[in-house]
Amino acid sequence: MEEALLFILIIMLAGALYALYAKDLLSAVVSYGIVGFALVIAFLLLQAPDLAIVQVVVETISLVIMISVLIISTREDLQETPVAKIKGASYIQFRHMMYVAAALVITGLFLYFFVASTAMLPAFGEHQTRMATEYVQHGAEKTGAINLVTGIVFDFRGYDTLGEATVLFTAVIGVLAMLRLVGKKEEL
Amino acid sequence: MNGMSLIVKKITQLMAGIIFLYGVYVMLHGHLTPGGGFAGGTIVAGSFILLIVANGIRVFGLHREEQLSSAVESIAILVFLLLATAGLLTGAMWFFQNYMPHGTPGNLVSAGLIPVYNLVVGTEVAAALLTIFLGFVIYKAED
Amino acid sequence: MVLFIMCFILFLVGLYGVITRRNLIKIIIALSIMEYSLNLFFILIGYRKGGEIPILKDAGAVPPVVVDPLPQAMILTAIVIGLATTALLLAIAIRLYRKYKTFDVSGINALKG
Amino acid sequence: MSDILFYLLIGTGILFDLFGCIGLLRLPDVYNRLQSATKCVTLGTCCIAASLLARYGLADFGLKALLIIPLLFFTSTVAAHALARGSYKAGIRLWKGSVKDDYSKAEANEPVKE
Amino acid sequence: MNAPGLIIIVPILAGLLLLCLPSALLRIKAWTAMAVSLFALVLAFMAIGEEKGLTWMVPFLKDYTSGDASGKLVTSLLRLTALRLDAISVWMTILAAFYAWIVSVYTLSSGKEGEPVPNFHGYVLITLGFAAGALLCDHLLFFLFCWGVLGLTLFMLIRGNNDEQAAAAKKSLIMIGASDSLMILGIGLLWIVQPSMNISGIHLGTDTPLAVGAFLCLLAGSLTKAGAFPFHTWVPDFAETGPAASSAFLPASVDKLLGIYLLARLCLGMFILNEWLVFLIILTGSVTIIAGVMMALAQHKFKKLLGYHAVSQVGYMILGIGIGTPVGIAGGLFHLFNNALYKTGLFLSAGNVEKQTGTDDIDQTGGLAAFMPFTFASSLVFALAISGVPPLNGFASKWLIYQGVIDLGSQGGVSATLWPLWLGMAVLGSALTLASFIKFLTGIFLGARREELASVKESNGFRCTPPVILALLCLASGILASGLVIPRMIMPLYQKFDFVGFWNSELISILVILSFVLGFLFYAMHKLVKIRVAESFTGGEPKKEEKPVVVGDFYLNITRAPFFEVIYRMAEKKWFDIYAWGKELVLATGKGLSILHTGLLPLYVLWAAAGLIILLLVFL
Amino acid sequence: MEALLPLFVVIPLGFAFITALLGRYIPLFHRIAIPLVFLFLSVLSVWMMANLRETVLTYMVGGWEPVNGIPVGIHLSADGFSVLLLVIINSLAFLSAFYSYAYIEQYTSGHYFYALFCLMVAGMNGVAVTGDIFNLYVFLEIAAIASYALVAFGIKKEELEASFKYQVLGGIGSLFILFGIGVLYWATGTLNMADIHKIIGSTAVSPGIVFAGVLLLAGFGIKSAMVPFHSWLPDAHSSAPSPISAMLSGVLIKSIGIYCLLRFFFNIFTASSQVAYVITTLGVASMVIGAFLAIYQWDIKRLLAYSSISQIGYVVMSAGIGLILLCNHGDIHVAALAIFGGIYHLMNHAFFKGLLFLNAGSLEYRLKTRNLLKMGGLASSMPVTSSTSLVASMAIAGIPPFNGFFSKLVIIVAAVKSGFYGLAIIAVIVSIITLSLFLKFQRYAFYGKPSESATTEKDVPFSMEGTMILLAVCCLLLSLLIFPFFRNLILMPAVHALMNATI
Amino acid sequence: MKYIAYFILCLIIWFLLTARIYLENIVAGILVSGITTLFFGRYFIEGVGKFLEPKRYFWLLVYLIMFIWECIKANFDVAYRVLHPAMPIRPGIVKVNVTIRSEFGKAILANSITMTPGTISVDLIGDTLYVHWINVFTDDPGKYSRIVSGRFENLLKKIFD
Amino acid sequence: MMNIALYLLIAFCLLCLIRIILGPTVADRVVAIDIMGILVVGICILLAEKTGRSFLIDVGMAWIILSFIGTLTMAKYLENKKLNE
Ligand code: NA
Ligand code: NA
Repeated sequence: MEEALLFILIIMLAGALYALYAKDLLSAVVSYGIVGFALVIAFLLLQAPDLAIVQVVVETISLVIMISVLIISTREDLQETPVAKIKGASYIQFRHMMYVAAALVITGLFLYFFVASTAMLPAFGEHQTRMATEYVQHGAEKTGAINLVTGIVFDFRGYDTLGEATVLFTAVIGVLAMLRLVGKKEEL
Repeated sequence: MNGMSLIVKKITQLMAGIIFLYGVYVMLHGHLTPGGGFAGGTIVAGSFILLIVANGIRVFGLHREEQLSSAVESIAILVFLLLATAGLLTGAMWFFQNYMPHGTPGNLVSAGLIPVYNLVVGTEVAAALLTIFLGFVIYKAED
Repeated sequence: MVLFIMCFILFLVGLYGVITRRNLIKIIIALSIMEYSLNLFFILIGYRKGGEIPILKDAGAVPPVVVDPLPQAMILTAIVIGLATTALLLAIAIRLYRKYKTFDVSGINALKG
Repeated sequence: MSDILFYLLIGTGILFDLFGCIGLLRLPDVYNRLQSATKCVTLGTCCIAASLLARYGLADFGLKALLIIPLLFFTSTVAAHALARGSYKAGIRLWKGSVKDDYSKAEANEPVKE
Repeated sequence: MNAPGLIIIVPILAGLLLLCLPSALLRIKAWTAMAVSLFALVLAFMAIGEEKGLTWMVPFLKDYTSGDASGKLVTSLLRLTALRLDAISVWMTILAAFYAWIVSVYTLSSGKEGEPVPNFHGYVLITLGFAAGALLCDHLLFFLFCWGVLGLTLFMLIRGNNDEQAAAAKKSLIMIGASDSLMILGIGLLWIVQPSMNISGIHLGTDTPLAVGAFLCLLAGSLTKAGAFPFHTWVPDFAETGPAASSAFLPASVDKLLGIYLLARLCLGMFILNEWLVFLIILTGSVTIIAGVMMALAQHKFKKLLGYHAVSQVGYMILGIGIGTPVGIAGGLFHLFNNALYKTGLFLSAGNVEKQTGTDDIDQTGGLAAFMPFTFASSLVFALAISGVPPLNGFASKWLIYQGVIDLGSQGGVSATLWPLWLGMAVLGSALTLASFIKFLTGIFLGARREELASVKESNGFRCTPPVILALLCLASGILASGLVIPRMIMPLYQKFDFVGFWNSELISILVILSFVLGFLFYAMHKLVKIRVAESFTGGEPKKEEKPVVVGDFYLNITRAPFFEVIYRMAEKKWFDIYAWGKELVLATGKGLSILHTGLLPLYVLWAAAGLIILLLVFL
Repeated sequence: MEALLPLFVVIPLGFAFITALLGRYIPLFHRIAIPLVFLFLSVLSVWMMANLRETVLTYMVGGWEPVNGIPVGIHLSADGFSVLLLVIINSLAFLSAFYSYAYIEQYTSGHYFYALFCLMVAGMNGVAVTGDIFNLYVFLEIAAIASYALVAFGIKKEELEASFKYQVLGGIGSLFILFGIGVLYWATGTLNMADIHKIIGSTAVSPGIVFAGVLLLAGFGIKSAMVPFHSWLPDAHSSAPSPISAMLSGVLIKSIGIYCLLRFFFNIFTASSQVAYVITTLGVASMVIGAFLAIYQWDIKRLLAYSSISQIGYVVMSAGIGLILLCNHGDIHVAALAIFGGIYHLMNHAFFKGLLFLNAGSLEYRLKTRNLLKMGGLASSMPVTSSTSLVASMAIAGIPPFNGFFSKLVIIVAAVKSGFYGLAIIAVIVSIITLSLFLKFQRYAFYGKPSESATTEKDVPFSMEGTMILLAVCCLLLSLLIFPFFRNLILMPAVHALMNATI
Repeated sequence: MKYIAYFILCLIIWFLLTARIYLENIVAGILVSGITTLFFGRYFIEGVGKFLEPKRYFWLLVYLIMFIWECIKANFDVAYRVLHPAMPIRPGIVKVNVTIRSEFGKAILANSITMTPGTISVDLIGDTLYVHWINVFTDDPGKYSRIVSGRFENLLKKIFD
Repeated sequence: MMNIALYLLIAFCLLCLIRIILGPTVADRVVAIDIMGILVVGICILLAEKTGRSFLIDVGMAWIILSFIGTLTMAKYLENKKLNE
């Protein structure tokens, strides 16, 4: 079980790294899709089918939207501009190296602290949280839903779900507002 | 330049409805099986997206439908809110209380409001994602 | 523990990407990757060895070990939030592309100082 | 009996999947990869689905398996076709060992660019 | 009858009312302001008769104890707004009301041409109210409140629609506001040492760093308001660009009044100064005298010249109060009174000249005595008074200060041993003042007449009367100094003292004579030096040769003298301007930080991530 | 009264949905209805504040009572601080929405604006009333996403750029917060704030919880734009439409930044002096750097935005000093004074910064520029804008008789009283710089020589003028909070709410 | 007509999905299928009335069996080519004419070709099908046309035309 | 047995990943992700069998549908067409 998850995580990591370093954007997007799909497998293995199905749909929709963005832009720009072609290339190169170095230092330290500080917390798969017991024992009978996750999502924490639906609504309004033809009337 | 090849078009026309049906199924069975409003809604939206991708937007007159889908979304989420608030309005009950009879767990009609919520949220999500997608594909920027 | 660490490394890869990548789309991807790792992280927290899926076969029979459904419910919400953010980011990105004619973030710095 | 069939089908399925993946890795260009991968993996997965049908019959599992097989067939074939067409239109040339290309002469089909 | 409370409340309410009135009712507003300030003046005089000690601003609230919530509110209001009537506060309130009245009389006529600044009259009244509040109140917070509002009204009285005025307004309020902030700090420090917030209840030794800190912070407030070195730089700018009426009202009189009032309160009541603080104050006073007058010498704009004199004169007051002997303090306070008379008068006169001629450049005026007799006469009185010519009032107060300095010599301490230095600086300041006012008088009123000024007329009655009144008061208070003014008005402020050697001291006589001689000598020097026809460094433009000979040229030469040249060049580059220093420093820092914000997203993300890591390093 | 808590979310949400539905067809509906809605909510919140008897109101959403002391549902809870925040949010929302009546005429698709506006307010109200950390995250995201979209509402080049940067940094902040919530859940097994506090308090401090704390600190640091997490703020706040800038600077960074920060580190985590020192340091750094950056700006809104960083720094520094004293068992009254100063300044800043952004909006509305160098002498042609902006500038610069004077007074005095003389001096210096930068604004915009390129004949329309006047009056009236009577009524419940758990 | 057919198809799929039959489910199934038909019925294959003839179902069955067989063959074919060290492939795109009238039939034909040994349909322009063939062992259009599509075309004609 | 099958399928996913990283063209990557999608459906089915929960097949079905949509979109991208054409 853990080994399978480890495999999945390796896929995710490799996919993520490749997504960051892919030459063209569609490859990056495809690779990012791999990360998402690997996540779905992880969810399945971790007994979270609810999440798996949602992750699949979200992943695909994200991909579709990303691709529609890529389509709108012209193809030449899909590849990162080669540094050498920009003015002040050596400076930019240097700056980029600095960013990489700084990012490596930061991520390294961050990792160290994560490992150091969470070592004491309950190990993987070996603790029952206080809330879980209650939900598992009485959730179905209290909400009437045998899918405990749904029971939580729409009953115990229905208020969160209202928030979630609202977030989506907000995003829709936001996207529509962003994609409208002109912002100010004077430009009409 | 209408859509993809004939093969794709024909098959997607057949499939879209089935996908839609499947989405509604996922939506309605949220309290029994994985999925629910969100996943189902997305699949429903997917059925329309599939049609548009394969056939082009003009074929079925789907262009400029984002107003409609946006309106559907608003109505759905408003209904969600009203359902949740209805408990509050009737007095003794709480906001977001599951005030409908719970029925037999495991049946389609059970868990009180949850399937209703699922349906409503599913509708909202489907309309929302369709709106977003239409927004992106219809988008024509100034040049 | 190693799973948590791997999961966290995924988070760091995302963070690294946000810092070092110059392309708007890749930045968005990197952010999404960070978010994925957190989603996984929550589920890792909620997992119990030998636990069953938190969907009962029928209401009466509760299996002895079930994974924690609460993180799953939370992440269900978090995933949607992530989608919303990504969609909005992409909308802005495409608009930005139209205005600046580039996806390169180092070319998008009209606002400074 | 059904169990033997079940394991047999799963084994076959896995085997086909393996062939598909090897093809995906070994074959020289995208069209050939599509050839191997789509066919093998689709069939492999269908075999796995059919294994359920074999074990459970037309009950819960079986019915879903029954549903999933045609779905998989339609989608993967259409997807393969669309990808092949898309690749060609995207200007990806056939493998240099290819012997024939009638499609290049088709109307309005000059490959865009490499 | 509650005179002190009404002095505060009535002008403020009236002022607010005036702010609300439309500008069409300008004349009504002006007359209202005049009437209200006169009323306040009367009230202030009536306050002399009131019982001394603590009193309530709103007396009828005193007995209001009913109600739970509102009762508490009232109680807290009462505690905050308790007033303290004593000789100094009442005396200064009278002065404040008097200046408000004078200024409003002066601006009565400005109906047709518009006010000096929009809503001038309203702000004058508000200033009066809050000044009275600051002078009379006993609670430090309420004091600070009133004090702060005065900064705002100062700003409102100068802001205008030309760039120089706007810049000066900005500078003034920044400096005043900065000192207010320092005072908040001081009050905070004070509060640690001393739980009471009542001025009358504070009596602190300055032996702890906290107390010294508190004193220094409050001192900064007082010096800034009064316009003393090194916080003086807003005064000349204000005077140069602001309307004459505003300059006459605030930097020349009311702000001096408040600054010196606070200084007096600090030095004479709230703190018992140690010798170094005394030294500091005396040094500040002396340096202020010299710095102000030296800068005044170099000026060509008569309003700016007056502004520098306003700085220079405040040095005498600080010196007087810093000395700490009864004579010195009396001299300081008397000088405050005198200075307010003649400096207000000078600004008003200058305003008349500027209004009639349309220029404020000494080099472009001349020979106006014949056209503007009243203005000239009163200016003459003021100029002589400020230069300390007997029998005018300036002479009397400077005399007291000299006397105080000499007395200081007989005491112990750092500052006492340096008494000849202080005396020398004071005398030199006096001499240079005289020299500078000879320039002022000759440059504007005497000397060659100018063709273009042939049509100049005397100002109207409203604008002439105030200078004349003030001139008469200068004369009166000078002549009656020893007989009436000092014993009856000044001595009660602090402490009685004897006039030992007052009119007879040879030393003092010699000093006065010396200062005359020096003054004329400085002035006479210009006849010996050849007038240069060279580029003026102050203007930066070549001078026109056909210009009539002007007195300013002589002073150019002073600014070219070997030592002075450096000093003046530094002054020109604002080396002595604490404001300019601060500005440069802040802008440079701002620029440096601003450059870091490159607008590149990765960098920003990096900052955030680095921030997180730093936090982790701190915590784990 | 608990039953009112959900209304603060439900009502704006409902109107957001209705606006999105009908806005296109009935354009006047939302322009009139939404200010009224916020007016109603602000009256409601004021009423709650006046009648807040219990220290904490708790409302169990869905009626889910805790089982064996374990809260299974989401609890809403409101104490003095929450209610104060509700008052600030809704009253400023009302004013901004009213201001928008005329302002939004310039833009197309105004109904999206109003819908997003409502959503943002709903999110902030949700954050204020929730007692559940994950719920807090959800509502925080609603507010944040709405604000992302609103920042770019004009879809101009710079606005989009600002919004993108804001989204990326805000997104990272949200992820840190979510991560922190995850680690907290990992360590404590609960999401309820009170419950977490109980659990953390009963066990020894574990590195895991500290890690969660740091993540949350950084996350909310980004949301509240503390230095060095501040870089998005000047871009975003200056690019948004002005009423939104007023909301962002006035309340958003407070409700989803400062409020959460204080909530977490005063009421949820066991307070430690280390945290307190760090918070104070962050506050001081923001205060100083923000001020220095602000004074270098020539774009009015950018200047205002940087000054927001600085002013927020005051709030955080002051609250941090309070926390230090509480942790070190210092004088509790001084601690209360410091926290009071912080909260007072938080409230004041909402009003004067709101007003200043509206002033900037009015200038931009008439002159079509934000560059100070292109303005001048507008005092006569735009008297209302000029005088109200003078009020706000003086208020923020700490000149009496306006509210800012008193809160700065309290902060400086508290810093001195608590023995942090250095901080007091820094606060004084920053206050001087603030004064300078606002006088720069006054001098170049309203006084001095009128510019040729940007002139206007008349002041702004009534709804904009009216709002500015109302806000200016608020700036004056809030001074009254220094009096114990009003202070005890309005601010002290918030101070006590923060201190209760810590003591 | 095609709406009814589509409705029935939907209903069947619904019951396959739910796999249980009880009143609520039936009601829900009818409702959902109805809605689906309302939205998507119009896109269903044209001339669905032809499917009232039972012989078409017979040919369909024949087709299915043949198709499955071809599929399995295809897989072994691929496996052989992939696993063979030398990779015996001669890929190329060939042009094949189709004679089915029904568009849906053409689509199915193309799909079937994709699933059969060594071929993938790349495009369908008019009546011409372009097929990528992994082993173009002949240059004769007639021959490969028969190999590639001939097996299915006749059957599909019987089903769809 | 089931576990081995599962591991094998996951390992096959790794092979797809290799193809994605190797490329060389975008189309290869898209093919690989499509194939991976189909593999995962197999995983879903196996898991459903293993846990005895039929609804996991639903997940697989959703996967099929959505990866179909995704692949078509990418194919359309490859065709160099706008999505709305
Ligand atoms: Na569900
Ligand atoms: Na949900």
